[in-house]
Amino acid sequence: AAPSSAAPAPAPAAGGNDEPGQKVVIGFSAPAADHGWIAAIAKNAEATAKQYADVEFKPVEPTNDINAQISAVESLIAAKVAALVILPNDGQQLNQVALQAAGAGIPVVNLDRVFPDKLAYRTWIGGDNYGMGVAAGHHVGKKLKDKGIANPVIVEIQGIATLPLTQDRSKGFADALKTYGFSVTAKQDAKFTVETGNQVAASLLQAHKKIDALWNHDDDQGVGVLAAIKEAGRTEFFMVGGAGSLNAMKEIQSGSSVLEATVTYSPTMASSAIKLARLIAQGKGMGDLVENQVPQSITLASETITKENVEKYLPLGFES
Amino acid sequence: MKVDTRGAAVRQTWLGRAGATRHLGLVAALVLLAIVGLVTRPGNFATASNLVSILSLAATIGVITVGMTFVIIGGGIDLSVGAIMAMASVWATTLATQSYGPFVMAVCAILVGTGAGLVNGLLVSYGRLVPFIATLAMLVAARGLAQRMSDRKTQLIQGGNKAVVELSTTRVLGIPLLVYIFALVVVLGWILLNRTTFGRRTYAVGGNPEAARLAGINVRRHTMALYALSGLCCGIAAILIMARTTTGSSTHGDLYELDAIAAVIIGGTLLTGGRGTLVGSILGLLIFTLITNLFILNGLNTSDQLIAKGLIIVVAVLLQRRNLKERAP
Amino acid sequence: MKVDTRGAAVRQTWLGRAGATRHLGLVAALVLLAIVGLVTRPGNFATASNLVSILSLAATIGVITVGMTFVIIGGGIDLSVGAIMAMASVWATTLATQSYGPFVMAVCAILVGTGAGLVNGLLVSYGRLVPFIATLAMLVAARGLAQRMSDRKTQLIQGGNKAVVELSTTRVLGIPLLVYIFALVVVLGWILLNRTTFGRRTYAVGGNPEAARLAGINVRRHTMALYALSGLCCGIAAILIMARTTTGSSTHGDLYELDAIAAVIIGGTLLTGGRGTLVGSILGLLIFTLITNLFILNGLNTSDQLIAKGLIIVVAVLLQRRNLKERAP
Amino acid sequence: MLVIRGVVKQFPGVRALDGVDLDVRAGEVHCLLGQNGAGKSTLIKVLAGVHQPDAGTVEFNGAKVRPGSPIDAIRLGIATIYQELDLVDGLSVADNILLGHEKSHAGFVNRAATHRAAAGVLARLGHPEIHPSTEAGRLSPAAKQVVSMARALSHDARLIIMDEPSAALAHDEVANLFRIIRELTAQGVAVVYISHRLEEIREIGDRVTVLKDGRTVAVGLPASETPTSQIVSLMTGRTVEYVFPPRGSGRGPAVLRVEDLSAPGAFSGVSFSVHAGEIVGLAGLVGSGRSEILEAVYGARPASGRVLLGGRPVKGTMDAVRQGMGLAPEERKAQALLLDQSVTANITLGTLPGFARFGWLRRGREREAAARLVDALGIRPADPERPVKTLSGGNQQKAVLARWLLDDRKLLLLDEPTRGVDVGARAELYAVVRRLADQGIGVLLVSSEVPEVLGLADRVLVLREGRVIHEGPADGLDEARVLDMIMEGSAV
Ligand SMILES: Nc1ncnc2c1ncn2[C@@H]1O[C@H](COP(=O)(O)OP(=O)(O)OP(=O)(O)O)[C@@H](O)[C@H]1O
Ligand SMILES: Nc1ncnc2c1ncn2[C@@H]1O[C@H](COP(=O)(O)OP(=O)(O)OP(=O)(O)O)[C@@H](O)[C@H]1O
Ligand SMILES: [Mg+2]
Ligand SMILES: [Mg+2]
Repeated sequence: AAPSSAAPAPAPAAGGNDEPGQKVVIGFSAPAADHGWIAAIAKNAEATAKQYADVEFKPVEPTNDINAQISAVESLIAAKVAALVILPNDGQQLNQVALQAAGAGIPVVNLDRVFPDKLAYRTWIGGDNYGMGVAAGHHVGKKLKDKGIANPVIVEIQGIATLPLTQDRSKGFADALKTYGFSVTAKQDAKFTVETGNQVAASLLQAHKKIDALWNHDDDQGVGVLAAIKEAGRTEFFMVGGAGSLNAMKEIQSGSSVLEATVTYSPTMASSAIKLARLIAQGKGMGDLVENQVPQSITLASETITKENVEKYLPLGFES
Repeated sequence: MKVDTRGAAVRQTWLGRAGATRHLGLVAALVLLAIVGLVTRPGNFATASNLVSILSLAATIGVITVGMTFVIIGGGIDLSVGAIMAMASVWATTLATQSYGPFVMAVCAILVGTGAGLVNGLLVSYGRLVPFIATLAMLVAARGLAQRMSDRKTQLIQGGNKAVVELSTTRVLGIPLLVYIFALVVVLGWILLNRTTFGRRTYAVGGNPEAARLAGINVRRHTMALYALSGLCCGIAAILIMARTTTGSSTHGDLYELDAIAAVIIGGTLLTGGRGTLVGSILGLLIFTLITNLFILNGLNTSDQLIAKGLIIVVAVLLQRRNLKERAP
Repeated sequence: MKVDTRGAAVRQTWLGRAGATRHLGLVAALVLLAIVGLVTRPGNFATASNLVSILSLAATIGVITVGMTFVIIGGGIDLSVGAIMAMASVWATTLATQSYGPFVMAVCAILVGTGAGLVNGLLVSYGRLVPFIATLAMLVAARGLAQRMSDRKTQLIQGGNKAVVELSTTRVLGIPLLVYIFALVVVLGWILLNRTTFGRRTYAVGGNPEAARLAGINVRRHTMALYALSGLCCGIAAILIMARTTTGSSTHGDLYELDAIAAVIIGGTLLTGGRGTLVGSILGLLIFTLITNLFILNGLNTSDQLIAKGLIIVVAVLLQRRNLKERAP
Repeated sequence: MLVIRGVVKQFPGVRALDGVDLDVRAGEVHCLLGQNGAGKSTLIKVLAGVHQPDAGTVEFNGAKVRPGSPIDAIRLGIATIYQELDLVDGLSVADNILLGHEKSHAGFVNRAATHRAAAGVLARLGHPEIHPSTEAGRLSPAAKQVVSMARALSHDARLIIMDEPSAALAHDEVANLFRIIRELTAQGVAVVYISHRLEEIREIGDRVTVLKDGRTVAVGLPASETPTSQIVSLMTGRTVEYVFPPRGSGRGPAVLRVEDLSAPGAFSGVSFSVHAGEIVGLAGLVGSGRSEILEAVYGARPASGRVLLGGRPVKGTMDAVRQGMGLAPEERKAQALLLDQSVTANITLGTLPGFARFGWLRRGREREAAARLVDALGIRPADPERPVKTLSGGNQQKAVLARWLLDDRKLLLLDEPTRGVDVGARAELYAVVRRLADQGIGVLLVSSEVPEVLGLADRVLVLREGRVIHEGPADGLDEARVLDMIMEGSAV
């Protein structure tokens, strides 16, 4: 259902890249889909693969256990797929098995969480976590500056604290705020789930009786955060979300919510990753570019969605 | 006769202990935590809204803890509570269920919870599976079912059914309805455990199943009822979590089983069954909730929170141990 | 005399059971799973590389399961295994430790693991904490410490220390070294449990601590040794996970405690202690690993996997139950 | 009122009942006799609905019955006191007594009525001092036995079965029990009574049925007229009752010296010594602190004062065992046995280091030694690899004793060593204990059966309220005198 909105049907690309080519098997491994964003990743990948008659999609058991994901990738290597798309639980920990794939002559498209070793992947495509934090920071900083608030209380609700992506987002946020002379008053991490978002927000609201701005890293947990805010009846601040879920966009669109913006981190990247893997496996380049081969790395920009531009983004929103 | 005097002496200590001093260690730990709260965040901790917030946080898992207390006193364990709650919340928030309105949603959550609990009970008492394994299988399967049913999406409660959400937002005397529900479940659970034959038999079944059987108790049926009761509590908890988060989701209640079991055991209930109190479990749960609240009020980062939590658990239990002077394992 | 001949008959059945038939149910479940593998993925399942991959996957948690078997037979439980492994892996991969080379890294992992296990043991046997609570506290605190130490970052093993990683990449007779380490730990564990006074005492301490005490066994010291042993296994497992992932990380071993306990219990060891076998635990673990492998090979989606896993667990245990004809709880 | 014909019960590998007949009349005390493992407990479990018979018929009050569960039996009016104490430790005495038939209204327990009912039965049993709200787990074994009896009495039963109710009771308690039994039979209630103490049978029994190897070898003999020798020979094929071996000749140096041992609330100022080759008996009422003294000597219970073994102070239980003490405790199930483990593992538990080299078990030697003891003590079935929980009560007790007979102990502490052991095996046990003493071991013996203390011990200590009130050679004492001493001044 989701992909129809999340992954637009391939427009006939320049250079005829969508013309059926040599038949390829593309292996896919990602963390367990216990989260709206990851679920959208898996679905987008599958949906995009289905659009090509020349692609056989071969997903393996998504898991949150590193050890099991290593095994999963090993099994794909053993199956001699033509290309691998891997969203690792942790880039560092799966680096070795990705190297193994490269060693076996299988090109790896590294999706989002990056392998430290460039030899481990052929192409990296992913979001810009630092940039996401920067975007949120600018939105918050600019707005507070405009309001002329001197010492604003800025609260941050992170995702899973041990993920590098969380740390990057936080750093970007802090760096951007610094340019306005602001800093984060308090931050807590939730676990990317509605419930944890709700719990953390409920307590944070108790800890700070007056808040000026709140950035929540993830729109999934944002549902819980919003519920906590409503329950506490707090309206004195504004909130910025992260990722760009359909829910969040609708809230923004309504105009009556504290949530007034979200910064994107779109799961459509999975669709693109499958397309890249197909091109690489078939030895094609990207039609719009001059080069004969797919580039080594592609970083998506993080965009800021507000009431003004939300219409444009709605079709890309994923259901959390 | 000699036995006389000694017996009487023992009795009095025991009675005294059962009353006030039994939970002294836990109460002391709670008071200590409260003092820490007052000292570190004087302006935020002791406010009515913060206390209400603590109780609201405790409500969902609190209801589950009530059921867990019964199961553990009855000699079992239920690892599936969080997953059953998630499944019930998802089932109650599908578009189909939501079309029947809030009342049917609540009934649905309760039926799904009780039904899953009943399956646990059947597996344990008639399938003769070890409780750990039976409920572990249920944990895994219920999460899978919940994911399937929801297509891994978070299901929002729709406008027409805001009555469910109002359990969380409507306040009577400044306290949200869901806290009253929590209190009601605790009181009913206490009565069931301490004032009915069902409660008596729960202790017997957990403490010495063979003796219970010889005394003419239908141990299997009773065991089954205990798991169904735990499932029922999960169903009620599902309603509360739906009210709080305005959603049903397969991710709800992750690791609740560990928290609930820990609360029960910190409360002095033996994992081997046959002994324990509901009041202890609830106190244990409040300690956990208070710890989390204090950490967030003080803006501790997660790593330090974890370290501190480990230490606090040890200290709280040592306090209690000192009071109970129980035997080593 | 009647009794005589019949006694002999019983003895034989019973002995027979101890040998082959005891684990018949588990073996049957394994065989069934293998058949499923052969039928669904004929070209992939029965390959040498897939079998090696299954064993490599089982190795880390397998080593932990060995320690867990001892603790549970000894009447305890260890929830902290995954966290201790994570902490050991982090400690062994700090820049400081890495500067001393691979040997010191391995020793460091083992010492950290054993030390943490020792703390568990102290808390349980001398602090008289319930094992569930003591090791839960350790779980929480060790994860926190691991996060602090690593600053929540994944620590890569550096070029000079590739010897550690070679445990995973070097193969002898086509089998990675870490599988040999796993096998060695199992064999040593089996000998310790079945052929030494230590093993015999473990059964005594778990089965009836009071009787063990009155028979002159130092129950506390023995209990402490059991947790230290489990910690040691976590240290070894840390080396294996470092080899497999080339990293140390505070996120390693998440929920390993549940998997290890489940494997032990599916293997027929009672949570109440005093009974159980190491072979059963390992078979239980292989069943879990095989299930995961089959899912990977068949590319089932997660939800269906979970549902199927729940059902398989129930069926496997029912198979075993049927064989053992044990009494209801 | 109860007619049993040809009941058969097969356990895996053992035919516990192999065609048993039994007739019980209303208002009589019908005694069931037989050696350990003869099938007595199994038979009553069949009656109580715990086991289902493989063949045979049970008629109760003229109707064929087949109790499928304990509930059925209770409903029929059959109440049972089981051999193994089966109370729920975490519940109060009152709750234990009324378990399964609580005084309740619509599921709510009527606590006052429960309390009253429990207090009533306890008073009737002559134990008003056991308070109904005491936690059962905190009671002494004797008090637990009383509570078990109270539970059986609390049912309005037509037939009450008692499986060795006196095993955990002392002399005065047994008298109390008999008073109750007479009251019951006077009301027409039938009692099936199991005991290994023949003098009790003679005192309370009307008729006797003897079991041997799962068969009835005699049905309904008149209890008062049948000579003891006949009963014993029916049971065992031999004609002995209490045969105490002749006392040893000399006594060696003191093995154990106890000086001014005190534990608050249990005993105080206890001093005595045990010499090599000597058996010292402790006599006293239940609760006089005998078990506590044994435990304190063994280092298993904190006490002030000094305990010296061979002149060296004993520091804790481990040290006691290392220095050569062994304790056969009072409650075999709770304190001694690993029920799931084999007989061998149970027997060798205390002396494990003797069967190991550097921690490595030498299982051949272990098995051999265990087999020797199984044979010597007549543990049946004679299979050292059998899990101990499948043995009958008396045979389990023998396994407990066997634990300390493996190597050369200096001092054995025996707490009620013959509890539940049959007449024939007792004689063997007495012989074994005496033989050990003759080899130079000191023995400290606690028994609630005064004749046993007097017959086996060389020297006797009489205890009252935690104090030694008499010490002297057993020769100069008779049963009446000892009973006088231990009861003197007490409320009885
Ligand atoms: N659950 C069981 N499983 C296997 N064998 C059993 C079981 N219960 C009893 N037996 C066997 O049945 C036989 C009869 O045992 P039972 O307990 O009836 O003896 P008993 O006459 O009561 O002896 P005692 O005087 O020692 O109590 C014994 O050989 C015993 O080992
Ligand atoms: N843990 C305990 N808590 C309270 N009272 C106890 C405890 N243990 C024993 N007692 C009491 O202490 C008294 C002494 O009991 P004990 O069994 O040691 O006496 P005994 O002389 O050995 O008699 P017996 O023949 O029953 O063994 C009993 O009245 C019992 O109620
Ligand atoms: Mg018997
Ligand atoms: Mg005693």
